[in-house]
Amino acid sequence: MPHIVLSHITKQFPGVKALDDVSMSIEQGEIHALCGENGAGKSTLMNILSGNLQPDNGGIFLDGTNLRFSNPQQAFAHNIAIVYQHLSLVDSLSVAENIFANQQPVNKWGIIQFDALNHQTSLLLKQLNIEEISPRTLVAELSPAQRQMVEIAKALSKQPSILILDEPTASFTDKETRTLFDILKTLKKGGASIIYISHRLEEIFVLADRISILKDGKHQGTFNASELKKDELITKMVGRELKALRAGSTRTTETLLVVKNISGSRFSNVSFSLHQGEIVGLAGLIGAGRSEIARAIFGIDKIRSGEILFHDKPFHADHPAAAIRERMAYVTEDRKNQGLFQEMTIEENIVAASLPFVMKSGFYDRSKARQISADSKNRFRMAASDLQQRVINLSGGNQQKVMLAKWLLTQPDVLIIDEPTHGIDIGAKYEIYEILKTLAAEGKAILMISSELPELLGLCDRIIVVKKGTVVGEVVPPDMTEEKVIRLAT
Amino acid sequence: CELPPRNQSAAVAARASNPEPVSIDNEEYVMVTTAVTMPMYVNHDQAAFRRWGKKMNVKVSILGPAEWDVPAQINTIEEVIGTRPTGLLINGTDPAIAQVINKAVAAGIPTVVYDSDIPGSNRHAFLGTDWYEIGRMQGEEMVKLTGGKGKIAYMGILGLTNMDQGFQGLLDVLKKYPDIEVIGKYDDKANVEEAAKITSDVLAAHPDIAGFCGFDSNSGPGIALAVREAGKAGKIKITTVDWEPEHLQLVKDGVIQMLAGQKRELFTWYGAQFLYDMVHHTNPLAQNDARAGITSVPYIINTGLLKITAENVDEFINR
Amino acid sequence: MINKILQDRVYSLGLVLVTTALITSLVFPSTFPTFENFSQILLNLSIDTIVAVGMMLLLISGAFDLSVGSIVAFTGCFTAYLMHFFNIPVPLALAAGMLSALCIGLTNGYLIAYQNINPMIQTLAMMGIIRGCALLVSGAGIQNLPYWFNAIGQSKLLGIQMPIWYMLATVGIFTFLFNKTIFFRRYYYIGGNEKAADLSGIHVRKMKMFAFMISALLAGFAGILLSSRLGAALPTMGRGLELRVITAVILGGATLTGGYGKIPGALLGALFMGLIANIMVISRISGYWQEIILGLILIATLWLDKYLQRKYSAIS
Amino acid sequence: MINKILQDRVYSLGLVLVTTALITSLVFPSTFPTFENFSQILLNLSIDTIVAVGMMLLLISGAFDLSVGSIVAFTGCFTAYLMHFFNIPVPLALAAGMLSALCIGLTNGYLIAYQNINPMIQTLAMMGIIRGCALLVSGAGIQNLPYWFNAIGQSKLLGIQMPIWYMLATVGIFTFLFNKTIFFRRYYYIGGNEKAADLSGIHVRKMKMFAFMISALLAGFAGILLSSRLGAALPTMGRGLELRVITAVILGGATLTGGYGKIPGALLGALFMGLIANIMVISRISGYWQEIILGLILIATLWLDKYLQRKYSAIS
Ligand SMILES: Nc1ncnc2c1ncn2[C@@H]1O[C@H](COP(=O)(O)OP(=O)(O)OP(=O)(O)O)[C@@H](O)[C@H]1O
Ligand SMILES: Nc1ncnc2c1ncn2[C@@H]1O[C@H](COP(=O)(O)OP(=O)(O)OP(=O)(O)O)[C@@H](O)[C@H]1O
Ligand SMILES: [Mg+2]
Ligand SMILES: [Mg+2]
Repeated sequence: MPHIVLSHITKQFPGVKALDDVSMSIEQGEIHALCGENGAGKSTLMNILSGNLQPDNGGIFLDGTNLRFSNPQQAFAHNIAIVYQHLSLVDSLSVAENIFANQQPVNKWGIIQFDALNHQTSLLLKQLNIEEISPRTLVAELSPAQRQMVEIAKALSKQPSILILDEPTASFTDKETRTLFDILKTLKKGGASIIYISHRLEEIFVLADRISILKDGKHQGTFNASELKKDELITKMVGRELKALRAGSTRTTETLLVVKNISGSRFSNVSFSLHQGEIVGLAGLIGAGRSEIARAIFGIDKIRSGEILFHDKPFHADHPAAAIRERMAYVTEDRKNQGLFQEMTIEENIVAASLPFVMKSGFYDRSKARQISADSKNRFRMAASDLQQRVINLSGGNQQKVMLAKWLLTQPDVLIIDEPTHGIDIGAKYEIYEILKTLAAEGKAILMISSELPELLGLCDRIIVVKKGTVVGEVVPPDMTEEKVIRLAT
Repeated sequence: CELPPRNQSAAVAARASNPEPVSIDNEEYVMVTTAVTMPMYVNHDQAAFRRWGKKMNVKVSILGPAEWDVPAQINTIEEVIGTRPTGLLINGTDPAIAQVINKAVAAGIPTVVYDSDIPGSNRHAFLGTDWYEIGRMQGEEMVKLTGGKGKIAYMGILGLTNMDQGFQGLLDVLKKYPDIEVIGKYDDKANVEEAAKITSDVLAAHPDIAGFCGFDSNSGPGIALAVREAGKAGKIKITTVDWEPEHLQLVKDGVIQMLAGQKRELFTWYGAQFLYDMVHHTNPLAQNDARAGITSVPYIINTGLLKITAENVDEFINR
Repeated sequence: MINKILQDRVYSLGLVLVTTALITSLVFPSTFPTFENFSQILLNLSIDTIVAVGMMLLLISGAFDLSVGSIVAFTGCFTAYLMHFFNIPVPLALAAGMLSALCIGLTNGYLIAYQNINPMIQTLAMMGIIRGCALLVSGAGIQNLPYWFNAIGQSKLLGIQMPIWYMLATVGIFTFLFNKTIFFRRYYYIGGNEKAADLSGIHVRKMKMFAFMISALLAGFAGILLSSRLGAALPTMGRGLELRVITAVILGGATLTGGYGKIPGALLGALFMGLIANIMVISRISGYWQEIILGLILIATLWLDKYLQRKYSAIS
Repeated sequence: MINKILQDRVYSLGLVLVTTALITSLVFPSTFPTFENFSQILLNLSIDTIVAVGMMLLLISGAFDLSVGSIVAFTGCFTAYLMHFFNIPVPLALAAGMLSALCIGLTNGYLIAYQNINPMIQTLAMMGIIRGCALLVSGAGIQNLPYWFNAIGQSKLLGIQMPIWYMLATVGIFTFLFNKTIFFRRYYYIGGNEKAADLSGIHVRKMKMFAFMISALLAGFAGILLSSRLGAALPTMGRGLELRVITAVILGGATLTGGYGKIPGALLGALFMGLIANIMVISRISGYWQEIILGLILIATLWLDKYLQRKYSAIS
């Protein structure tokens, strides 16, 4: 008998049918991958399984018994743990207290044993190969990838028999991904059932035993991983052929941005330059300081020393507004806290950064906003019922598209993008790559920070490697290979 | 754009030309005060007004904002004028209500002011006490209690016209005694805890303080609490206003030495009676009082003050 | 359609208002639905509404200001002080009064936005300071203000008192500004997500400081208007105004966390409170019952709002 | 080390307190640093602090309660009412009083947590309702309370008044609970990230309701204590207490958005306010200057706190 059976699950949101009569089963001790485009309903299905949402129709069977979870607590009681796509940690508390939230070790009087708490946490962190984080560190001080690790540790701490991971590797580099896979395989041997959602298809073929595919809320079938080819999977997910990526570099010799020996908090003596028409990658391990460099150039953080030339003129942004005015854009990696206005509409989000450009008179032109954002919606193929939908109700990938659309609307000459394909499906990824290529061809320069090396290798004209806040080298074709980058970065 | 009249006589003229008679069929007397839930008001002014209504078998209503808010009292009066009551009894909280009183008078509504007089108004009658006298009375008693020397502190609500007159009365008495040192004026915000806090802080700063004077109903209990907790009851002299049950009890316990009480019951009882008499022409002085531009009730009445000390306090407790 | 309407507080509150007014008209046909009574209600809430517009702006941006009540008092008293004791001409005194309000707002805004002082404590402290200053300049109040000063608040236009016109103008202008200008729309972004707004090129600190300044300016105008209406400046004016105004604004659809609210909501919230107060006067409810009933009505209204929202969003 | 200390409000405020007290002792050696003065300061802030502990709990969880001042009044009056008019024995009346406070907290908590009524309006409305009820039961205030009731607040232990002991016990117990029990630590999760807390298996709604209940219970206890100290129950007790207490708690390190704060911070915040008031009287500041100077000191203190934080976190 299958361990988990999801039977005829339907879920309707205002304006969309997120799940339409989905039935599938998961065996004990298997790693079951869930694939689908952005907005296909993967997260919704997992939210239902973890008690965070209630289905309109259908039921969950666990070892044959029909269950109805009306809140997450009830799912916990059945040993179901989930790593959410959107991080859900408490910034003001330590790593240890986040991991053992609501289940801190206590003595027989009910008194919390902080020594035991910290000890157990350091064991978990060690298991995850992130000993550099102390159990006492506040979560607020961690980088997104480190938070993701803590989130995984939190799920593991429950020693679940069913573990759901919703895009756990979205901000991971190779190293973390491998650690995670080792852990998952150990868990699987121990008899746990694992549901794994990812847009990184390579990972799925390495890890999964079976693959289920969702499209527009409908189940497209479940396949053995060994019998499915990548192209088949993509066709089933996307429902159309992907265009081949435009080849060739559009790099020119005109420099657009020159960074000379800048130092700031957490990075020092960074120098590089961007030419018109090129895409430059910024690689490094998590916590290497790539985001910090970008933030400093864009005027969010202070630069202590050094100089930046933009269009051959000295450039010093004391606020992002100045950088935007000079036609620079920075797409942050933390879309929830720093990127989007979650409670506002898609339209309002898209025009947010370019109000002074598109409405020069100072008056807000509603029809223009509508038209611009409708264009963006089509261009990025956002799955949304209408432009007045609030961004918080979009799927992760579509939120990412909204953020990109917002920044491209500022018509930047230099575009810095931090983890641009974070949580984006394979189809959309190609669309974004295509957009980046087009921009480069138009003579813009793009600085791309990504933890997904294949993406950098496939797209960039060259890759700058950062380690502990300094530039340790640059790889250029023809020897722009994975090993070379990793060797420099570690 | 229609500008307001240049001077008050215009308004008066308007009244004489167009006095709409008030209705006697649905007789209703309305009292508008501020801080309508203040216990002192509830237990004296409002209780007597209600008793009067019962005795005369007419409808009485009491309106006004819950907190001390003069503009809100004015707003309430304006709204009440629209409902055309038989008579209006208004607590004279601040000179700023003069205009709206004039508006009521101009609308032909008999209007009596109580507690403090409103100088620039055309009110028909006023009953009340002089707050300046309340201050003087406390000052004179304090001089007697302390033998004319020592440190004195006083507190109340700052920024109220009548209370300011009280402060002035007190200071005018005390300044005649060079051995008395006034160490400060404090704002207890009509709050017992605040009054207690201030008192104990003053006690710490001036262990040799001789007396406290209080000017709002919560000053007395607050001062008494702190003095008692410091173990100095009786040694430090306290005079204050009002004679709520807790004030009387504190006099009886010897913590407070004197209360300067107002005869608030008389304000509203006779105030209401005046309104009644005006409406019913009880004592006709002219063929038509309004047309003649006179009123048939007393113009100003000072009800006088009560002095409550240990000697006579039982009379009030067992009222 | 209906669920769209009921989910927007401006409409749902409007509906409640109209219903209440209709029912009251039936119960008190001779006293309630008269021109005098309605214009009196509007006149009485004009001061609150002008302050509420500023507070709505602040709440949209995710802040609030507890010192507005004191600003009302101080500006009124300071203006009166200049005119009464120094015989400064009315227009000059008005300018000086508004300038003083602006400075208070600037101080609040600067310390909160640039020095990261906790807004609650900053504005609470300012409330005490400014109230103290109002007492300092006016003692127990200043009477006998110049005729032209009193004319500001006591004149009529088309039979309607000027404060009502000022109020309508304020609401109208700010509704327009919030709907139509980029400058004011930024406050929705700031209230929605401050960090993201900053990264999107909005000068969040500067805008926040402006918000406090605009709100203080409106409060200052309200203070001048109030003392002109009264013909006197009292240091006790505007006591408790801050909570009343914040209540009205939240009733009108704003939240303490920011990002929500529309300017007309400030008027509707104030109108609701004014209407309830008027109905209580007309039906002669007073004393402690007044507070109890007002409290119950507030809770019931919000409960109804939530109930309708739940019901109609479930259907759609 | 030093920057660690200066970043924790409990320590930085403690430091400011000790420094201030030391300096004042040097300036006023005969009046300030006496046993009587200190015990009087503590006695006067005991009521505020007990309420502040409950408020700290609420603020940690991301909520606040404006009705605590009214709860203080109502519980005191209701208990006195039962004892005075019905001759109910003291322990029973105390139990009934506490129960009534609990019910008020339950109502607030239920409507806010389960019916999603806006907490600001809910507690503001409750403030009015309960104040009205207090007036209803007590009329002019109730005197002549039973000896054993008065003994609760008027006794001494080791030469120190009982309210001080109650206050210290409350602070001690809640500090322990917040440091050491899962139940109370949940409030940090709820305040830090409500959604995340829910996903971590915390029953957020239930916990929020409990928070209002605990806070109301503490306010109820404070009300009983205050009327026992006064030997009388007055319906005007606890007026303005809510803002005073919220100020103290924010000074003590809490934020309106939740997730931060420690219980001893409530005591320190209240102590700070008490100390400043005491010093002002000792240094002969009176009248409106008190409010002005208190406001300036509040702002200066918070500014200093931010300044030190910036300075030392830059170094680290
Ligand atoms: N609370 C909500 N209200 C309205 N619509 C919602 C809500 N949550 C999700 N949706 C919609 O349901 C659909 C499925 O969303 P879901 O988050 O499950 O997608 P997903 O497969 O996880 O996508 P991604 O790969 O981008 O994370 C989307 O169209 C989304 O906009
Ligand atoms: N607010 C903060 N406070 C303290 N430390 C921080 C903060 N933000 C980031 N860090 C630390 O700074 C270092 C650099 O982080 P950053 O996010 O720049 O790395 P990165 O190279 O962009 O990696 P990634 O984005 O892949 O996580 C990390 O060690 C991180 O823990
Ligand atoms: Mg998803
Ligand atoms: Mg990064």
